[in-house]
Amino acid sequence: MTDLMQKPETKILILATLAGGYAGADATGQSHLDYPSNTYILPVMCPVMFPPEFFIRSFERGIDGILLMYSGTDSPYKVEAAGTAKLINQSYELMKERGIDIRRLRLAAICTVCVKPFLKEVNNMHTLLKGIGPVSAEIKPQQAEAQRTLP
Amino acid sequence: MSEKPKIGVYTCYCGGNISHTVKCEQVAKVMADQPDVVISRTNMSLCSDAGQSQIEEDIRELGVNRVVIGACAPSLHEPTFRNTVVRAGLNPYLYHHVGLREQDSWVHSCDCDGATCKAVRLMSAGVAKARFLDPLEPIRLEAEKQALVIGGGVAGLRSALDIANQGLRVVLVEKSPFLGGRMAQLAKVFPTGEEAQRLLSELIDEVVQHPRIGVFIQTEVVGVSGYVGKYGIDLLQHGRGVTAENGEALAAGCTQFVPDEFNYNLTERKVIYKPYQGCYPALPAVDWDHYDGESILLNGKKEVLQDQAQPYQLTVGAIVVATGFDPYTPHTGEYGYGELPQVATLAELIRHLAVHPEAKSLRWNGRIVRDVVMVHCVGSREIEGVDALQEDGLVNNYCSRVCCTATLHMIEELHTHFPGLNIFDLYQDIRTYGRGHEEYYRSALSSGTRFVRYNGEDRPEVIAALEGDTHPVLVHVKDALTYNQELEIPADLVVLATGMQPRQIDDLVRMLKVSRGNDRFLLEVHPKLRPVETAVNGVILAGTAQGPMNIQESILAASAAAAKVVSLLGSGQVELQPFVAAVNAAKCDGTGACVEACEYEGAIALETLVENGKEVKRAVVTAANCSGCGACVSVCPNRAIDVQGWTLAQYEAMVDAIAMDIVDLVEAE
Amino acid sequence: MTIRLDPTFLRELQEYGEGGFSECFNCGNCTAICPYTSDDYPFPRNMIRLVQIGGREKVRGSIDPWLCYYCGDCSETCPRGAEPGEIMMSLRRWLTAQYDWTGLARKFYTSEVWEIGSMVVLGLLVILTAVFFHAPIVTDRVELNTFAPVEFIHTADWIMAGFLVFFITTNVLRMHKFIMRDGVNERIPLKLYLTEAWHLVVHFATQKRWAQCEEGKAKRNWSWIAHMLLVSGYVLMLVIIIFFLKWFQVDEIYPIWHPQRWLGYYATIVLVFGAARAIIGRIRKTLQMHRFSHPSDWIFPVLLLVVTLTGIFQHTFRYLGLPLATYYTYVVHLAFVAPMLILEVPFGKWSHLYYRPLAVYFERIRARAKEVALVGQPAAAD
Amino acid sequence: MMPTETSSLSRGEMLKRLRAEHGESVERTQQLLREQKRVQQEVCKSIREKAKTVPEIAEELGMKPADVLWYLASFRKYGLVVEEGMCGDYPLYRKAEEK
Amino acid sequence: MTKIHVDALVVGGGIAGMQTALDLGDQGYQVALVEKEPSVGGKMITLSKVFPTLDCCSCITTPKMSAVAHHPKIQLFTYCEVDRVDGQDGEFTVSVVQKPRYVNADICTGCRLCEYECPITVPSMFDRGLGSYHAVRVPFSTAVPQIAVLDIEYCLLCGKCEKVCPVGAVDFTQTPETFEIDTTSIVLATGFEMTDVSAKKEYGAGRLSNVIDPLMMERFLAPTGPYGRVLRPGDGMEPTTIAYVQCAGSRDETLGIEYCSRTCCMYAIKQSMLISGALPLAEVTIFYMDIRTFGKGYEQFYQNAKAMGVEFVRGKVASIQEDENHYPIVRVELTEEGRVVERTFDLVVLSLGMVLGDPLARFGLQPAEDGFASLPSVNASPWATTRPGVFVAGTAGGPMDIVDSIVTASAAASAASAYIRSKTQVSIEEGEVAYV
Repeated sequence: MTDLMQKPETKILILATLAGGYAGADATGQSHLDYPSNTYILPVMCPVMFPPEFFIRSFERGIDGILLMYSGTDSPYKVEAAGTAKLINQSYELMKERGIDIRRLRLAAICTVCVKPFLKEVNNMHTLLKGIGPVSAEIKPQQAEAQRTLP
Repeated sequence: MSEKPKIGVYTCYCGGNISHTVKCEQVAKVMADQPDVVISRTNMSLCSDAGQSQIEEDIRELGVNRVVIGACAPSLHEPTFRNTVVRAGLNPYLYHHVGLREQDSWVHSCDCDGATCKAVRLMSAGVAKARFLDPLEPIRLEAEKQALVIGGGVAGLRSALDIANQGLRVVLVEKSPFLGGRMAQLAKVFPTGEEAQRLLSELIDEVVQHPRIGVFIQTEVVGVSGYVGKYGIDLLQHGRGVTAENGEALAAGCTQFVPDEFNYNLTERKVIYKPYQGCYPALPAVDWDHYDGESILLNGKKEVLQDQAQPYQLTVGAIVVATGFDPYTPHTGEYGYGELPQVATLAELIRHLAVHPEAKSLRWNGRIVRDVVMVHCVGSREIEGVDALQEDGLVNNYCSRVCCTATLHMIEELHTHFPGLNIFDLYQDIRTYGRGHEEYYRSALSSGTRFVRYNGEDRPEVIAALEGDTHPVLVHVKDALTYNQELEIPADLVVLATGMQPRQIDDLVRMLKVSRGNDRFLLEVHPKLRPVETAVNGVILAGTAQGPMNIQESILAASAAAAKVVSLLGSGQVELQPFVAAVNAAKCDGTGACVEACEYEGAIALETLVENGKEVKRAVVTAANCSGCGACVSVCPNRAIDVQGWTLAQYEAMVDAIAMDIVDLVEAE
Repeated sequence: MTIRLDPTFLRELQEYGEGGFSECFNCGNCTAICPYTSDDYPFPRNMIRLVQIGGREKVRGSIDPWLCYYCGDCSETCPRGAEPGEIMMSLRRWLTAQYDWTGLARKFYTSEVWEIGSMVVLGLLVILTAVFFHAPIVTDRVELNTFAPVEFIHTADWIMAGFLVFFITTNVLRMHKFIMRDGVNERIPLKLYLTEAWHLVVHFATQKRWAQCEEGKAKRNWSWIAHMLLVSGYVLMLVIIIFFLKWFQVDEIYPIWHPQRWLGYYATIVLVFGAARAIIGRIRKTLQMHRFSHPSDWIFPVLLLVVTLTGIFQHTFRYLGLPLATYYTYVVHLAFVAPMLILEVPFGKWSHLYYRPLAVYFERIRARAKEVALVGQPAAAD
Repeated sequence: MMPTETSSLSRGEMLKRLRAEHGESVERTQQLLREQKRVQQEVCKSIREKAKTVPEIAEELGMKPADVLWYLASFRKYGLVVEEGMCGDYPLYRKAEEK
Repeated sequence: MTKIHVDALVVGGGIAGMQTALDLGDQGYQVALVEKEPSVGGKMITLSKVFPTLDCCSCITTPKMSAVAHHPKIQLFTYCEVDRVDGQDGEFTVSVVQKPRYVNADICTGCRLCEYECPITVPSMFDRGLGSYHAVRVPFSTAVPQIAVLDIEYCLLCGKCEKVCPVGAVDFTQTPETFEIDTTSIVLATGFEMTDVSAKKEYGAGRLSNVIDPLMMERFLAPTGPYGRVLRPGDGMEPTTIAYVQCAGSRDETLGIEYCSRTCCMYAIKQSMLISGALPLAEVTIFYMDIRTFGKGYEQFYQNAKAMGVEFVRGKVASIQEDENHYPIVRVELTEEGRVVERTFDLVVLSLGMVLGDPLARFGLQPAEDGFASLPSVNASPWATTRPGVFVAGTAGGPMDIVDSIVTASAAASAASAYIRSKTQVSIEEGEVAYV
């Protein structure tokens, strides 16, 4: 089991919409194109559901970069583009307040077949995090004791 | 949550697709030690009957009440496993699917440890989410047993007829003034040699006489709302401009001529016109795009025609998109097209022959033709960096499928009608793949057609001959079959076998929210699992809107589309996924922020309730109108609202699981 | 160099045979299955291709068709049924017509009327000559040399031989020009013609390249032997009648052990056997090479058979002592011999007997010239 | 699944009839079984101590390599032999440890 | 005799038959699906991965197999063969023979104890004879139904299986049973076979041990394959140089097959890509006449293969012989260079074509010239055979790939559904088109 103990330096959380980025990530997989493995993609219906506090909380728990991959104006949801942009701006304000590099949170429009843009975003974020280091350098992660014994 | 979660975790090898990279056994072992996990297994192929039975057995025997599966993309097999857990008596939404193939093993094939590590985190996130899963009930809606078919070509007609024959009502919408689409422009069709227009008119007769089909001609779809089972459609029908009484007379009296696009502008027609004898409807129509507004003499009176467009609204359960293709139009100068009068497209030649049916010899541009050069793959199989870009900056890198057989079919026709022609066929690969198609290749060879194989990176050149040459144009090509010998072919006519292009239907694509593939044709969900369905529920593809096809293939696709429509609407009910907003009334204090944020009419509203004798305002969701976008979720100050199945709490748990160090996980063993 | 595509060539060649020049879709099966093909001569497909694109000059200057012995493997395995073997046959006919400056060969191959007609005319001429100019007819015993004095016949033989030599030489010179001069830049040293001449002799005598396609195919090997025997028979006869007629055409009947008799018997037997075999094969069409017999393929074996049979009859009548029957059959015999030798040898199918070894000979010279040039190159570079 | 109707004959009678009907194939199969047992013994003996490639085993036992491979594939499937690394382009096979 | 009444009978449980049955079942029709093998899945379940998406084949097939087995409207009859079709015009009586499994299907649990006990090993037809199983076995790991079948031709009648079976399912008293199905419509999805490898003597007529057919290569590439890896069957060597001979069973008059089999170009390219993945050092060469990658996304697939280094050589392979070590030697003209070469490979795959699988006479149908079902009006109703009420789906109607098979299967379902409605008095709520 020792090989599992290697710690990837950084963790990138990718919140990707089912109608956009998540399908784009699947398309990338179907093309068998490699990208860094410290990327954790969670499907979302529409990113407009995340309040800014959610992102701050994620950084505090030790996520070093967050990519929001949405469909933007092509989304089946009317509010996705404008609503998400608004939330992201609010999040940037909060991040600045707490001294978190705002480049750690990025919004990208990825379509269902956007293989190249997907790879570009992932690789850019990976390179960025290599440069600026883990989020723990900026805030103390609150990896709460409670977590290890989640209900 | 009433019962204690008992989670079953399954890591699929996917027949090696996952296990070649991810150490599935290790993943399973780590998962087995997670809290609440009662069983963690691996399987070679979880979607197989045996794999599914295993899950069912665990639910029944071990009392598993939450299922987490790490396998291929959820888009492929989420429905499969939902059915599995249902069979075992579990609510289908007590199951969570983690994509370990497209998003892990296939993209980290050089990094087995990293991929395994990632799988462990994603799976534990899945387990974390599973703890928060609640049973959900799908939203059942009455479905309108009526379908909309967009496009009156062969695919649309066939699709409409098949749907109607299976008992549903159909509205068929055609934008142009006549039914039949591109097929009407063909003469004989391969491989049977039947007349295209006769086949079409038989089909059109069946469609227009069908009691359950309504046909709207000269009609555009201008608005789409709603969802599967209940799409609201706004139509705009243009006026025909003439009546049954005055149609022929007006057409006769009309003096304005415009190029006839039905004949690819080789001929002219009046602005009040019928494209061909035997067209449907037989009544002439006014070409509003070109009509100059001048008056037309009718029985001594001057008449000015006016387009009295009429809007319609209707409700349909499903939409079939059969909008067809556009023939590729070469750029000016591409193989001399548009610059040399002796260069034409295959489609143009078909129309040319159709308008001169009695011609004893082939004449083009006033000259008798003796030597014809056919060029394959014009606008198809283009190579990035070699061929000129299309308007949208892409190249048509796909094969258009029909041009090879169509070209060879044309060669046979030419040889039959004009014996003695010398025909030269410039190709890359002859793709006569269909049943009976290879016969056309053989026939073209037997009749003396000279085939020259060119390389896609070195396309032939068409140039004007020098003064005094025996022929007006010369084609230069390097022949791979003679070891790249440079050939010069003198020609009287160069025919470009142009391929198919996606149709310019951007407005419709936007309204329907369907996606396009890399080739810009409309995209199906999966070529094998759901080959004619789009990612939008209730929007089905038929024919060449999806990609190049010949008539036979269009008909098959149209019938397959009909089968999907009937499966969907036949019962009169559709089920929607229950992923809509839900309010926790206990936490809601009626601020109304959610109502403000919501963009969907009738989806959420404040209602006055009596609570403990006090009147309070509480948000209430109307599920059928809610899109599940969650705009309300992020604005609620009390976290009183969530999208069912996608709650914030679940995401937070998932983030925590991902953030947790693997060392901890290993220690936790 | 750009070739201007000439569509007429294919049509022209179709007059020379049934091969499916246009059925071919250039898969290359024929070339790969062919036991004779080589890097320098990758036929038959290259020939078919040249015909398809109208490379008339290139075909005229190529020796490839002569390197094919029509074993039929290509036609048997052609996925398109295009008969490449028959195509090579047609090309040989066309080439023969090209080499022949008189235009007779072309007439013979493209018109049956011409071919048969000229044979008949020449045969009748012989008969008329015999009718009007014959010597005294002795009827009480067989005296052929009185009826047709051997000196006279021998002189006629020499005249005919001169005629043959003239036409064959001039045609061969044209062949040489097409193959070794036209479109060939480098000069080939005369010395090579001499040093390589033994190839011509060996190939003429043995047709040994033919044996190459028979590896492991017993049936075909037999074909080559049969052909060899046939060739030995008529070459023997030709030598006898041109050079030793006086020794051969005698009224005295030699004893059975005399070489004059058994040389004659040997030649007769192999000729009957060879010609009959060729004819039966063509009737049955069992072998691939016989499936598409052109009229010109029939005429030579038929003439040969008739000539041999009339020869046999004539001798039989002589032995039986039937003077008139002997004389008449002799005239008929000559009426068939003359067109066979005068028309078939320089202009007809028979010509392949010298075109083939010549082609092999030219190929050798070319190959040697190339080797010499290669050896010479580094020296020149210094 | 269509229920297959059970014949009225008893099991014993039926077996007897099957034996009569399939006498030839039973006999052939018995020979085949003897052959298979022999090959199994020899192959297992050959690779008990040392892992070998297919051509090596074939050479040793005087069998066609294709047949050896077929047997090995079968033994592998039922757990009698295991793969143990490669020798050049050939995988090595070794007898599995007895359980 | 048992008699069953259904709306539609689907013959053949391959991908086309399953799709037709599912589409008809989803529309509420009672469907009988008859499959001659002991498991549904057809040829497709034996494949490794599918073009052009390269996703695993069983991931597409097994759920459909599972779905037909569990569908409430579908009755599945495996190991059954259609004997005769009587009747016409929507009133067909089909007699079907249930072949004896010698295992009671109702109680067998698929535990495989019998299989492990059985002493005799036989070539596995699932692995094209290159793998093995026992005389009694569950045909393959993902078989549906998961029930054992006993091969009487290889049975010693030793009774070991009978003793070991925990539920007493082994039953030597079974005999072939005939039953009848009354149906309104019939959909033929009887599939294809590969062209006979022994027909082309220039290619060794199937006698060269390192010249294989593409379905064998599919098994080598599949994770459940006979060797668990790609080895050549002649001597178990991991091949480094592999050749594909295109049109080895199509477009060849000498075989009597002049048509194009449509799938061979794509499967050869797909297998080349998979081989490159499984054996990174392998070099694959494809000898072809025309590359026919005409489907959606196929041309890109071809270009990707080229970019990956798969070598495409134009030329019809004339002959394949083997050297003294059984390495196949391919003789071919490089038609773009005008040179004949002989190249030695470790392994040669013949890209065989498709011919009709099951004879059509039982269904009262005449084959067309190419041997497949005659479809008189392909440009109007490409699913209709010469017998009204009998429709065709998938490769029984001509060579085609999986995508096309699935589309034709849905189309046949649509046609059958309309036909059933026109023949039975299904009360259709007649109605005018509703619009406001």
